[in-house]
Amino acid sequence: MFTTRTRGRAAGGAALAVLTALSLAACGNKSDEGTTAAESCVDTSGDTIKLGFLNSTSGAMSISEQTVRDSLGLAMEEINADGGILGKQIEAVEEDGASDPAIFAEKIEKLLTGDCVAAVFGGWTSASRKAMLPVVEANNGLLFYPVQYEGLEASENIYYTGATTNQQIIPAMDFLASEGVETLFLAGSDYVFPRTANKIIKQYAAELGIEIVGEEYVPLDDDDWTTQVAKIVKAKPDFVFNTINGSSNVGFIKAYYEQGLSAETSPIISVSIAEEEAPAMGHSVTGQYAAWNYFQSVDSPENAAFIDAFQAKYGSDRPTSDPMEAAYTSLYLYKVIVEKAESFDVDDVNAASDGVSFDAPEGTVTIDGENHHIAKTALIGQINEDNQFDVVWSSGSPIEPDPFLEGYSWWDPSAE
Amino acid sequence: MDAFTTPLLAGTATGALLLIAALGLTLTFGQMGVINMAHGEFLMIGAYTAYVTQQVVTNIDLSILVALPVAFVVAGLMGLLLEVCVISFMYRRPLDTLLVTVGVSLVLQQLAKDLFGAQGDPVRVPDWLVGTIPVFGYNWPYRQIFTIVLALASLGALAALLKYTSFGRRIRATVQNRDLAETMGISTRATDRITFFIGSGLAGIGGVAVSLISGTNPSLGTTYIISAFLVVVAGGLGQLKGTVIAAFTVGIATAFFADWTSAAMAQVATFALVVVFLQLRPQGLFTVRTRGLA
Amino acid sequence: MSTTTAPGRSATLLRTYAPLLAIAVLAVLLLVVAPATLSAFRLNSLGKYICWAIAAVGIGLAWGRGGMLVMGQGVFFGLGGYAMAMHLKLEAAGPEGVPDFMILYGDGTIPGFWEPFRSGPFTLVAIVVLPALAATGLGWLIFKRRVKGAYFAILTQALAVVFATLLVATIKETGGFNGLNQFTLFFGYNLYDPVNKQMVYSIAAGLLIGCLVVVWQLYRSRFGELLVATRDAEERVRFLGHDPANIKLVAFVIAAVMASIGGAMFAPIAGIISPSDVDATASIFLIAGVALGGRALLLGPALGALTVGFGRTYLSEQFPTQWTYFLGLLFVLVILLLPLGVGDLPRLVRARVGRSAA
Amino acid sequence: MSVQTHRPDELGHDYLEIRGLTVDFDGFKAIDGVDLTLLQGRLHFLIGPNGAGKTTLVDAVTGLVQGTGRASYRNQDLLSMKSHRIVRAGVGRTFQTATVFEELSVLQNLDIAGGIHRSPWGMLRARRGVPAYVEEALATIGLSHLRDRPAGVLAHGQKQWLEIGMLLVQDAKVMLLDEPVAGMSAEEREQTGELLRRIGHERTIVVIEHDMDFVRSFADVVTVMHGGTVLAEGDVATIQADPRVQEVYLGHQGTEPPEPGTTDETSGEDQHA
Repeated sequence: MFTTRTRGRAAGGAALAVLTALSLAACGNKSDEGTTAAESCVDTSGDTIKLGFLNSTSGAMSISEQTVRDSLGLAMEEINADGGILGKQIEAVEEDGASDPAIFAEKIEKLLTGDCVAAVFGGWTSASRKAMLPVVEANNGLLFYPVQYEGLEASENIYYTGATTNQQIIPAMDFLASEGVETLFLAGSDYVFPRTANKIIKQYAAELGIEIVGEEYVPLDDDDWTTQVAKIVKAKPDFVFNTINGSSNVGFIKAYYEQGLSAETSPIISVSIAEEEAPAMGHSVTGQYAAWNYFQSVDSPENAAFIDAFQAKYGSDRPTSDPMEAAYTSLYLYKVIVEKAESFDVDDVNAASDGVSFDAPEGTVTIDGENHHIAKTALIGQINEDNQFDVVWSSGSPIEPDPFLEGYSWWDPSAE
Repeated sequence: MDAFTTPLLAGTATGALLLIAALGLTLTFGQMGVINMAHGEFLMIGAYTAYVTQQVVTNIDLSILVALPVAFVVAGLMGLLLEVCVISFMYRRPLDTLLVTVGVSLVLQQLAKDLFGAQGDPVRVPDWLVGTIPVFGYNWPYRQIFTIVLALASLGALAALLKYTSFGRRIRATVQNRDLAETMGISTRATDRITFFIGSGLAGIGGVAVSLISGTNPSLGTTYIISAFLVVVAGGLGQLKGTVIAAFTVGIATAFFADWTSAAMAQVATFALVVVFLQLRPQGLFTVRTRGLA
Repeated sequence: MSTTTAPGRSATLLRTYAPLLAIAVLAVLLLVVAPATLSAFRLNSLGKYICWAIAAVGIGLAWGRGGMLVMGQGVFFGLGGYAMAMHLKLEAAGPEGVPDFMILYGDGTIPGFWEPFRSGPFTLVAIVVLPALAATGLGWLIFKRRVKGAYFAILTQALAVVFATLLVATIKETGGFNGLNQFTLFFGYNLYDPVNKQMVYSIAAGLLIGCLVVVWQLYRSRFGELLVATRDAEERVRFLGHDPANIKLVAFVIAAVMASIGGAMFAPIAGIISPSDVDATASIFLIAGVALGGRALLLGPALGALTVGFGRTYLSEQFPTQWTYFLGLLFVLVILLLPLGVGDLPRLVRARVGRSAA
Repeated sequence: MSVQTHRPDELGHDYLEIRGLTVDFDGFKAIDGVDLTLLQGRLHFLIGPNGAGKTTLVDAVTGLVQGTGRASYRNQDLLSMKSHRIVRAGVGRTFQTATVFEELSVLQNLDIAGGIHRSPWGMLRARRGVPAYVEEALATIGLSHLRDRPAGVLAHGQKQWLEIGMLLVQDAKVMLLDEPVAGMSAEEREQTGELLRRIGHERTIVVIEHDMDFVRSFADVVTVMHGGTVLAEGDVATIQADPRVQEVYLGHQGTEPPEPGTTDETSGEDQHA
């Protein structure tokens, strides 16, 4: 008798929970009515305009993202000193993404719906951008993303001011082909960007007749590259294509040199080692290569002004690098578009953005209104004794962005 | 042939690193039942000490050797500080110490980030550690051999200390029966402190060794600490012999798995290996047999 | 653990049902007051804290009452979260559709283990059954061999590390480091509709209340007494004719299922689930709330988790780089000074007052 | 007793039979080929100097340490069973230091011991009312007036009685009691002895003891152990007359009761090393 009563009670508890949940579900709205994006709450009446800066100032990515925050700060200072955007002073609302995609998603929602900023600048990892994308689309906001990335994306609500793959990876392969490279080894972090980049590299390599003699990945937070580098030693490739992220590069470089490899035997071409990282590898990396769209060594009046202003504000020992330049440029591009549109409204901005160009430190960049990427010039630099990059190859003119590689006949997205 | 020697030798070097990291853990775990989750941060402190030493002793060939004793003392003192300020208040609450030291580990990581800036410059590897000797088709890096020598030297020194000194006898007595040791006039509190100093100091030396293969960053310790804990679990509580065997087994097994599959799958396989092993020997490789209840 | 006396006395009755009253107050606060007063954004944030709180309730059961320091609950949080996210992802792709990331990073085919998650009912069952099976298997291996204490804690933490590594490494199957996001529909309801957002929030809050009621019943049951007995004297329980492994297994499995439910609601509320939501750090974050609120108390873990969740948002808004210090010091100070959590404070104060009055 | 899981013994003579029991601690034989037959209805006492292997014998029979040989009870070999199965088969034990659940009340302690009678679903239910067998056990051990007190505040002797009460509730037909009267006052010892007599009729009770006065007053059968083997067996008079016993045990330790807290664990290894 005990047993029966007990079963009733225990089952009752569970049933209660389920019932509560189900009854709450009934108050949802299943129709598609009322699903239009939230009304913009951006306040353009005053003499200031709020913009959001969303970078990781804590967690693993804070090392890199702080530099972007710094150059955004510089751009804001310059623009404000020059009269602001449409005569309004920029008021920055700064948030920490904490190197966590879920926090990026939460914070950008706060910036767009709580602080009512007109646009957000920031993000670094693909994960953070992917996390922000649905939020910024749902709220019809604007995001300016300043880092080179794996492409295969275009959103009405995001402007990509870093390179897509046909502005960095593919030119790097063209450079290798021009150098007569026959064998290539791929080393990357176990992450979306390296995986996608290598998929493109492998398909293009087949087209160019370059043989891939090895492909190794190590988890993002793992620094020990010993066993993987041993495979490079064995494979003796003409070149190593390095798509490793962040601090894991140090472990790779140390293992590479300790096992007797060098720029003379199997040089490395990197897409994530810039001026900031080159002197911090624990080894002289003189003679190695990197593919970017901007180097501190770029010789132009705009770049000289940028470097002077940056070092005056943050210290003469601070180098400038591609993502920093792309972030700096993104804020100026926004200013130019808004002033062309004469409105902060997202739809007006999007309508006006096509063809907008700006004389950036890297050279003249132009927005493609279709895919919201910008035309950029691809550069290959070789690291010199001063840890600066000597430009050894250039695409010569800005390359039109093609995030989905539609203009490349060898590209088959569904192939392995 | 080299398909076999490469993971074997490289894995031995990884095992040596794990051994240095695990020695201190085993010691404090065995003696005090304390699981120090901040032990990984002592590795990190060792690595930062190597970096700072390199700023002071600019001769890179020399500085790494200077860094070893300095790192031992610096990390050891940090360990002592932790024991005196926190752990001594949590006597016989082992699970709680585990959580408190999780907190300490978070604080130390953030502290390192604030003190040394985000981008800690890596330790430069001296020229005499760059290069390889061919062994059965594997170019065995000098640095790996150095790591193994360092681990064996630490192990030897620790074993000799435990075996031949009166302090070592006090530690062994405390490990075997704390209450009895106390009644025999051994100050177990003082013994605990010195044990903690030595255990943390060893991690400092391990940190110098790690600084040779990776960057100097605040989360450096977290990479190694989980494997080191698995080594301690598999090796058996407070057992040097078990720790040595477990460290090299885990190191070599991980290298082979990584060779056959990928670095990520190697982590998974190693964990599975330890869990399966615990089915056979739940108390680890070697255990102190006790007859008491619980 | 309050002492239980014979029934029939009204004071006892009150003492027995006072916890239910407290749960009811919490229910009103979360289900009525919060939606009426908070902005949509803040309500959504509260929804996330509630998901953590659901997992925390389970941790309270396993750790507070059962003495098992579960440092890898992120794994079960992740099982539920990914199960739900896979369903939402397939729902967003539409019938016959393929989730976007599989086209971007893979060859555009759906792995076999995804297919059943097209079914909503299957997903709901999986959210409960998957963690239960995983916890049973793991718990069986661990408890039957009498692995406990720190060994257990370390193994669970290592499991969280391995789980996250595995997720990051399987980009084509689970989205890797990016995780899964861009959900549009939740069992047919448009997730961008504010009304539906509030509904999802309410379901999470309702589930939290449900879990609390379940745990309340467990704590006052004989199983609850036996669990505490096992925590305090495992070997002694063996000589009462029980296998402590089974008792711990039941608590561990319930805790795993609760973590999974929390994770399953987290995905639609946060709009994303990724390895950083389920790794060792995330698991430790879950424990922080439990330690703060009071691990062995009924409401302590849930309230603690809500507080820590709020603290994380608030403090990281006010002091972006200092958040880690707060979390670290929380562990040190709470465990050192208030090992049984802030919820234990009234008892300590009473004890002190009582002593000085005597 | 509303819940009775074991069939009553038809013959009235239940017994626990130990044959060739050996316990080996890494080469050291703590128990070496012990044969014992323990019959229902009699108070068996197990005596012997420290390290004789008394507690180890109980440990082996209850699955706490691995032993070889046979220990059969109702056609089951206890040595091949897990501890909790042995308990469910009707063999219960206590420990030298009373281990009751200090935070739980006397009633809860007894109630928890009755858990083996309950279905899994019954476990999920809160207790309402007191089962008859718990009331009965409370009365037997004489703690009815303290039933709502936390067990932690009980006097030492009361804790031992509570443990015996828990064995009653869990329906142990064989009770192995490890020094139940150590540290008790003379009066408490007397009460304990009476209690054991009362419950002993329908049970097999084995008591490990040092206090010879207590042994003399209550023992039906005494087994003397020494060095892991059985030295002698018989009633009190026979044992006291045995010269070998006088030599190794009485001569060794005298009839004084051991110091409270003294165990035969700590010095055991040394004597035989």
